[in-house]
Amino acid sequence: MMTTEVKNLKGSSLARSKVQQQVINSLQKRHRQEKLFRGAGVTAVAISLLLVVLLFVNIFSKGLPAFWQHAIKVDIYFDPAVVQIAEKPVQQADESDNDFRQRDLEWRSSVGMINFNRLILDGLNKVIPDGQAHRRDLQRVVTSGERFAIRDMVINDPSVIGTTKSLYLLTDANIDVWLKGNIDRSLSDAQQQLSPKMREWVESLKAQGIIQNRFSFALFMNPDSRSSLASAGLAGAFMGSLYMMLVVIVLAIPMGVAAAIYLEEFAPKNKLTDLVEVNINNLAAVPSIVFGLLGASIFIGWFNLPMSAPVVGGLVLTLMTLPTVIIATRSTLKAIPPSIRQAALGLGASKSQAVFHHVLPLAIPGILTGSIIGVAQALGESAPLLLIGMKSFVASVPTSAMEQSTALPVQIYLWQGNELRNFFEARTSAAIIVLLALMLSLNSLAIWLRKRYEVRW
Amino acid sequence: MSESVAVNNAAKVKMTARDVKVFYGDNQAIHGIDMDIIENEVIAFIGPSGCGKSTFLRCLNRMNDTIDICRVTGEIALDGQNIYHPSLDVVQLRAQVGMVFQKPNPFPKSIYENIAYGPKLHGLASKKSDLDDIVESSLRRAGLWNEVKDRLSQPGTGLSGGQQQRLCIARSIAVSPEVILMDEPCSALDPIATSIIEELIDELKQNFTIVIVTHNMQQAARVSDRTAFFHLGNLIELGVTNDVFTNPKQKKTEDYITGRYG
Amino acid sequence: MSESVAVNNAAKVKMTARDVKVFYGDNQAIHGIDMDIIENEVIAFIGPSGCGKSTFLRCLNRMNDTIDICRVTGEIALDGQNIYHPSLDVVQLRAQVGMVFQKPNPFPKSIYENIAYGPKLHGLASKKSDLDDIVESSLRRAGLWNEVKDRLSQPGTGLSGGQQQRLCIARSIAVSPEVILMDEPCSALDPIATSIIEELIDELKQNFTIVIVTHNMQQAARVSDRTAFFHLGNLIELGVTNDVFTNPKQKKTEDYITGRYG
Amino acid sequence: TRDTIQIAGSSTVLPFSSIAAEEFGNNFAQFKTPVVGSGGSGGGLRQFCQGVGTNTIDIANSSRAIRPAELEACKANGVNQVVEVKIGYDGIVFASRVDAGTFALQPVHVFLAQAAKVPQNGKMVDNPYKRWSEIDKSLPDQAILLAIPGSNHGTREVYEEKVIIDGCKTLPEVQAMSSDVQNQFCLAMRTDGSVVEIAGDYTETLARLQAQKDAVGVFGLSFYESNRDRIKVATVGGVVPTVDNIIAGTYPVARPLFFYVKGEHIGVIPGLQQFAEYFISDATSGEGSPLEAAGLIPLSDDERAEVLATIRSKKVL
Amino acid sequence: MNNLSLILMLLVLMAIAYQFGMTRSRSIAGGNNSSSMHSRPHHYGMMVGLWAVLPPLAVMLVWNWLAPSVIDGMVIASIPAEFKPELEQAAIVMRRISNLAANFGIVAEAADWELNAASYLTGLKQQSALMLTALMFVVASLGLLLSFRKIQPSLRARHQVERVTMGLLLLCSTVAILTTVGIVLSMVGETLKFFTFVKPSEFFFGTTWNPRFSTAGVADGSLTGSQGSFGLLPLLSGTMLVALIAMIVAIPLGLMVAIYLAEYAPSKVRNTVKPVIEILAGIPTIVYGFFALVTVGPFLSDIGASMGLTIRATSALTAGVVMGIMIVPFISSLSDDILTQVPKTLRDGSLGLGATKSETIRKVVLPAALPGIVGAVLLAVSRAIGETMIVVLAAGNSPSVTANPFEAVSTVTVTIVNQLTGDNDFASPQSLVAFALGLTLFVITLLLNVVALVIVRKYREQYE
Ligand SMILES: Nc1ncnc2c1ncn2[C@@H]1O[C@H](COP(=O)(O)OP(=O)(O)OP(=O)(O)O)[C@@H](O)[C@H]1O
Ligand SMILES: Nc1ncnc2c1ncn2[C@@H]1O[C@H](COP(=O)(O)OP(=O)(O)OP(=O)(O)O)[C@@H](O)[C@H]1O
Ligand SMILES: [Mg+2]
Ligand SMILES: [Mg+2]
Repeated sequence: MMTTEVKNLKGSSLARSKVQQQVINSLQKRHRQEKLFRGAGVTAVAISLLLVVLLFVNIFSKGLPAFWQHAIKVDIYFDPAVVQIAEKPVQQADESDNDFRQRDLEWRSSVGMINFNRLILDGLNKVIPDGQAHRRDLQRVVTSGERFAIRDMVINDPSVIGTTKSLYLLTDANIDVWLKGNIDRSLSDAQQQLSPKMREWVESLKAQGIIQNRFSFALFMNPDSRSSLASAGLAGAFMGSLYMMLVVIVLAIPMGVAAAIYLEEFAPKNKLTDLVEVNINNLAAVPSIVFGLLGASIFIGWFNLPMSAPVVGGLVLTLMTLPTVIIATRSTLKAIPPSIRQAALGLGASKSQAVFHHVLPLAIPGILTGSIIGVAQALGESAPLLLIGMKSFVASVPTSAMEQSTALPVQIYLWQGNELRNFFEARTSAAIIVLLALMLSLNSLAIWLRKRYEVRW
Repeated sequence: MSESVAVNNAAKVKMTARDVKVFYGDNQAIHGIDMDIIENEVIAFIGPSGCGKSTFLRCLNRMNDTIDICRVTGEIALDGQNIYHPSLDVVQLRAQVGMVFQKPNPFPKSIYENIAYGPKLHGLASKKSDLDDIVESSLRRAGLWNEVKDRLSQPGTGLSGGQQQRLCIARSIAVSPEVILMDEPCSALDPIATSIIEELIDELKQNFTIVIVTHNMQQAARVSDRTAFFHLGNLIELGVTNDVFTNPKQKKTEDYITGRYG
Repeated sequence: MSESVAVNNAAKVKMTARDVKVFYGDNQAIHGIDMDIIENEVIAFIGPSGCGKSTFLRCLNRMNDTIDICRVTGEIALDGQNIYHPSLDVVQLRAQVGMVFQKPNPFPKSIYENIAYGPKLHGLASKKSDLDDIVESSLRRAGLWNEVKDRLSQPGTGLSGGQQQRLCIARSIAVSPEVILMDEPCSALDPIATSIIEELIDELKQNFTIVIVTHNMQQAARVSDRTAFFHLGNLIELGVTNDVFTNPKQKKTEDYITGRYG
Repeated sequence: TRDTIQIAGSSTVLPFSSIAAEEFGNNFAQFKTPVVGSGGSGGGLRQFCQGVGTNTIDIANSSRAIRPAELEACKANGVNQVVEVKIGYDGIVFASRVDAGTFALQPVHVFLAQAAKVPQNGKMVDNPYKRWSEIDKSLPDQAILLAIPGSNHGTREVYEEKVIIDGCKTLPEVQAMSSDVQNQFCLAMRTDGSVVEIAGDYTETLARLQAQKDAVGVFGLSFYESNRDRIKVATVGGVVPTVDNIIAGTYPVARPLFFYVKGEHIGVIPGLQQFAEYFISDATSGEGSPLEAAGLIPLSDDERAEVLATIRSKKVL
Repeated sequence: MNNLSLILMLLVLMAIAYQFGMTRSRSIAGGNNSSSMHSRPHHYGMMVGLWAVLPPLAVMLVWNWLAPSVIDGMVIASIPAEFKPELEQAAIVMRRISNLAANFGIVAEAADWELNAASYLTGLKQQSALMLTALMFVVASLGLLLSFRKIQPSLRARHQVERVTMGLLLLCSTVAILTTVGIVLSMVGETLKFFTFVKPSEFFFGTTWNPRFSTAGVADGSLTGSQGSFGLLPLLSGTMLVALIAMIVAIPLGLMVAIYLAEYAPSKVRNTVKPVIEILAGIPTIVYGFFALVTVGPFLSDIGASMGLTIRATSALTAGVVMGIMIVPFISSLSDDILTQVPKTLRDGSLGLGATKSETIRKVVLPAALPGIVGAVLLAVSRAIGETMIVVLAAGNSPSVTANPFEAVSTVTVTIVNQLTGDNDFASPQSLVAFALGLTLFVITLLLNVVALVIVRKYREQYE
């Protein structure tokens, strides 16, 4: 045995310089490969970033202007002759809640009967001298929803009656479109949405500074609106999405992680667990609308949860997100070296203690990535909401997860389908910006945590 | 072979192994081993690399369970109780039978956390200061305290090879198991550190039973009461250390000890 | 300290280190070391655990580059060329200066692939049969062939501790580097396997330069031409092995060698 | 129990229904604003017919009349009182980009543009027309690219019945065929990419026009009204599509719109009956109403009176 | 009391029981020497907590499951003999009665016996709720007391707790199974209905997809007989084509991003780039759809034209490319996490042999990380197959059997959405086909996943 080795050694001694020569010869090619590989990495990152930037520029350039909207400054005189209302009811000591509510409702209804539009028109007449001659046009200067804003002012504080208030009222959507130049001004009258008279008015009012492009709080404070397009806002959809995501975060992440831990660490490795694994991978491929079908029949049909409610949406999206979280978690658990588990077991930790104390903390970054992606996906998903009544027009802001509401992606969908393209193109992009902002803020904690928990060894 | 098991009648048997066979998939690594391990003794396992020392050692606290393809037959008992019995609590077993692995495997946590983990797990310290005491004394006994006392919060994975090894020893004695299995605990240690560990072993054997795998004959001779020689998955000889080294019964043992084997 | 560097004038210096300092974050692990390593010699590094042997060793083929927090200053040259020079090709350096790590780290591939990996990378074998030859001879020289020849296609991670260590030695000699850095290559080996490796080292030094870290004084005495003693990040003494062991110049060295240190 | 009216169904009716719902909520302090979902006529009716109770919807919007099979399914699930409410009409127009040619279409032109086979010199040949001007000299000289509603759209039905079949049957060769072959022949579509089916809404059709200048798309009248700066309409049979022309019946391509009220829920869900009545009141959906402004073609006075009577008497189907 | 408040009460009870258990175990252990106990105090606390909560919870579930049918039976039994419904009518009568009880129905139109039954029903329901509350209270107290008294050193509390934990984990993983069962169940009935209209052979092997509008011609008898054809193959081929293109875009891009971030990029770059790329996963798909339709499609078509290729503006290529972009983060972020998990010693081993970084990555790190990466890729593929909105807008909605990526295609998922939510008659095959498509897609992806699993098993590498 020894002799052969000596021989071998001799052989290699002769070959030694040859070996190094070969190494050097191969190096050029290998370095080229290295450069190519690294270059490919840089390129891939650059392409991905470029795509993000492209989409961002696309969205922001369209959407940012929509955060500002034209409003007209009008002095509203709360004319007692027009606003004739009884005193606002206050709850009496001996009155039951129900009776008071009844009385309050009656009072509100009576306020609702008042023609608040007249107050606006009176105010407009002061700034548009020839308004009376073109009543139809004058009606359309301020968007129709503002009269309810004025009504609500009176309901909240009846003492405004008799006073004059200087208010900025949102102009009609078409005026905003015209002033922002979103419609080709050179087109013929027949192709314009505004009459020549109105165009003349708004131009001069804008020049006088009576119409101003102001930051649009309406976009954030109002729910959606169809009859008064200019006051359509995101508040309802935003809250709806927020509630849904809370449900998703609270349910999908713990449940997904738990399932992944069971399958990866505890489940006996047999045909049955293979089946479960395949099954979970498969769920990820199920078209999202099918989850809607399921949710409608289970959560609404069986559990009698309310329709169009964020809880149900959240539950459906939970089911949809679950595979993502499970697969991500399992993938990371797989990558954690067994020596860690053995070290813990050797100290007398039970299997579950080994997992929860050592393996799981190491898997946190991967779990968080799964959650980030899962939540991002759930937040942008609208198809499953269709069948549980959340792909809806909802004109109110939900105050709990059980109340009817819509969701941001649905709002985006509805707005992008709105006929008034010139106005809603920008607003749709603005909604997307809000969605992205919500996504980033929901995920920021996860992103930060992920950075913290990363261990390299 | 069971003849060669020289059990002092007065001594209490701590662990027994009867006809233990271990398979990795289709390969058999251990071919039927019988052995008694006596309370408060230090028993050394020696034998050529790959002969099954670690494998047998891992059987004694069922760490082999964690290797999917590994299968163990036969019977192993701790204090007379079969440790492969389904009703047995493996966790409790492993708390009783501690282990220092051949390859140091510190947790990717701080040095302090590495030591404190076991005591916390078993509730050995009710106060933070108790825990600090345990950590300090364990590190001291493993001869590591001076080197790491200023960096207890740094990761255990950032230690040198020998430091990691001592960390793992400290970690396992911190939970005071009844039996300690040490798989080449001094392989990465210099003579001084080795002698500290050997002293530790001497100290520990007052109260605990120690099984040590070593390639260092001198070490085996120095620290162990009895020595077992393994070869190709068989227990060739087991006897009082002095006898084994000076007067081996088997030819193979003699060959190995005198370096003629191979 | 540079006085203690006993360089035979006739011999060619293979590697030189000048004022090498290594920092892990804020901790300094090596405090300015000067050393010449001579072609075709075996030089042994000894010293207590944690004194910086591995750290210095890793400087010699720039493996420290892979540790984020590690920073090296000073100058190290191979054949007169500064290996920390930006224009230097680290890949070529590492092909020239091979390394066996302290903790065996086989790839999660088959035993065959573990060995064949390096030669394939560097294109050392043009035919499958050449590769087979390289694999066989490397395993033979590391004394592992007989144990694994029937299971070459099984994963290298399923080997015993000592087998893994020899696998890693075989893996590194398969690419025939000019300098081989061995970090405790025999720590997990029994005496026979150790002697095979020692013979291998003897053989290799005909053509290669070998740096070996060991805790085993006898081993250092047996295999090395010169010995360097490290202490707390300093090179205390470097000299011909015989001198260092029989007639150390420094008190610390003497204390360490005679076991009085600590 | 639930106190909000739940509506779902046709996306054509959705805008009108939404406006009505919003106005209803604004005008009746005692009722909440109804929730109006989409899902298509089929999807809406599917939900509608799932049964009775808080977890089912109250009103299904539909751009077509309910089918007998659907009514049966409804009854099988305990929904026996289906009240049909017709709310008005929807006009369907052909439009092209403002910077493209102006079309004066006859139904037969559209047929010849989309058919798989056309008669030529007495024989049926694969459709050879690449440009409109090849079909008729009076049409613009531009490539044929028709963006028609997908087969899941109700509009498709009207389009086929009122334009394709009508146009097809003006050809003598077709008239000569037996009646069952006729339809097969008329509805067969070319597959060379000159006709694209749009599965989404009108915005998608508009985007298609934006991407391809030559495209001619099918839109709703109200969609066109809101985007006059981008698209222009084609006349069909020489008639300009306007509200007046559709009411007068001279513009051929129009269809009725409906919603269905679940009788079982009337009196249980607050405001259901009031909403139905409010919706078809003259002030909401008559001439000069917000719904007309949004593009709904109003019912005639007689029709309106009839529908109102249906609601009041809860006349079920 | 409703179920929610019952559950809240149980939670409070659990916290109290936990404290009890912990205190008791401490006092039994005698303060310091807790090692005489089998488990730690908090294990005993948990155990008592669980005993106090799980049994009543089980009671609640069983009760809620059984009570309705018992109550129904009692109500039916209470109906005077002359009105007693036939067996098959009982369900309808019960529905009517419960509608009345829930105020869904005009009281004036109901018969007296119906009203009586309804009020009886209401009463029964209230009683049932009361009984349930009482029963749960009794069971909870029993559980608490018994388990509390069982505490002693030899009691394996940790085992009990861990078994329950395991049960919970198991339960969570069964959610996935239940979802599958639910999905299959919610589709199978309608699918069978569909097959009464269309022969399975026509559906599975048909090569034309042209369902036509369901009601076409029903109104005027003239159009009968033109029902349309429901061939699955064009949709399937479109799905595969689009998914394939998406993979061709996403896998190299995503993997290279992951590799660059995990292995090359400085941590600052990595920490910013990674979340930024993840935004791609969160952009609503409709935005991608319009991006494809308005930007990418014409762009690709122009490129094609300059190379002499005819690429439709809306084609499988457009949809696939944009879809690929969307799923890049699925692959890049997950793979990045997995790559960073691979132990450093492996990299060192390879670098020490003189491998370049890229060689190390390709030959050592990637193979070691493969099982995890495959998981990520499968997830991305799944997402691509299940995606609709992009395809609706970008693929051209033209079902035809083609392997030419420059042609317009349509996919299964799009068709499901279109047919399900369009204006079609919901009882017609045009609408029902959505369910058949859904189920078929489900089965096909299931098979694909099985194949993937088998392949992954073959190439699996373990670190240690
Ligand atoms: N990755 C690291 N991060 C931080 N500190 C380190 C790291 N590696 C080593 N050190 C420290 O540097 C010093 C020298 O370590 P080194 O590994 O060189 O010791 P050594 O001489 O090889 O010891 P041993 O014989 O135990 O292997 C030690 O104090 C060690 O704790
Ligand atoms: N996980 C495993 N899978 C397959 N075979 C294994 C595994 N672990 C060990 N073996 C084999 O079982 C035999 C005994 O291994 P073991 O680790 O017990 O040896 P050892 O005596 O500890 O050797 P060393 O002194 O080298 O550590 C060896 O042939 C080894 O290759
Ligand atoms: Mg071993
Ligand atoms: Mg070292």
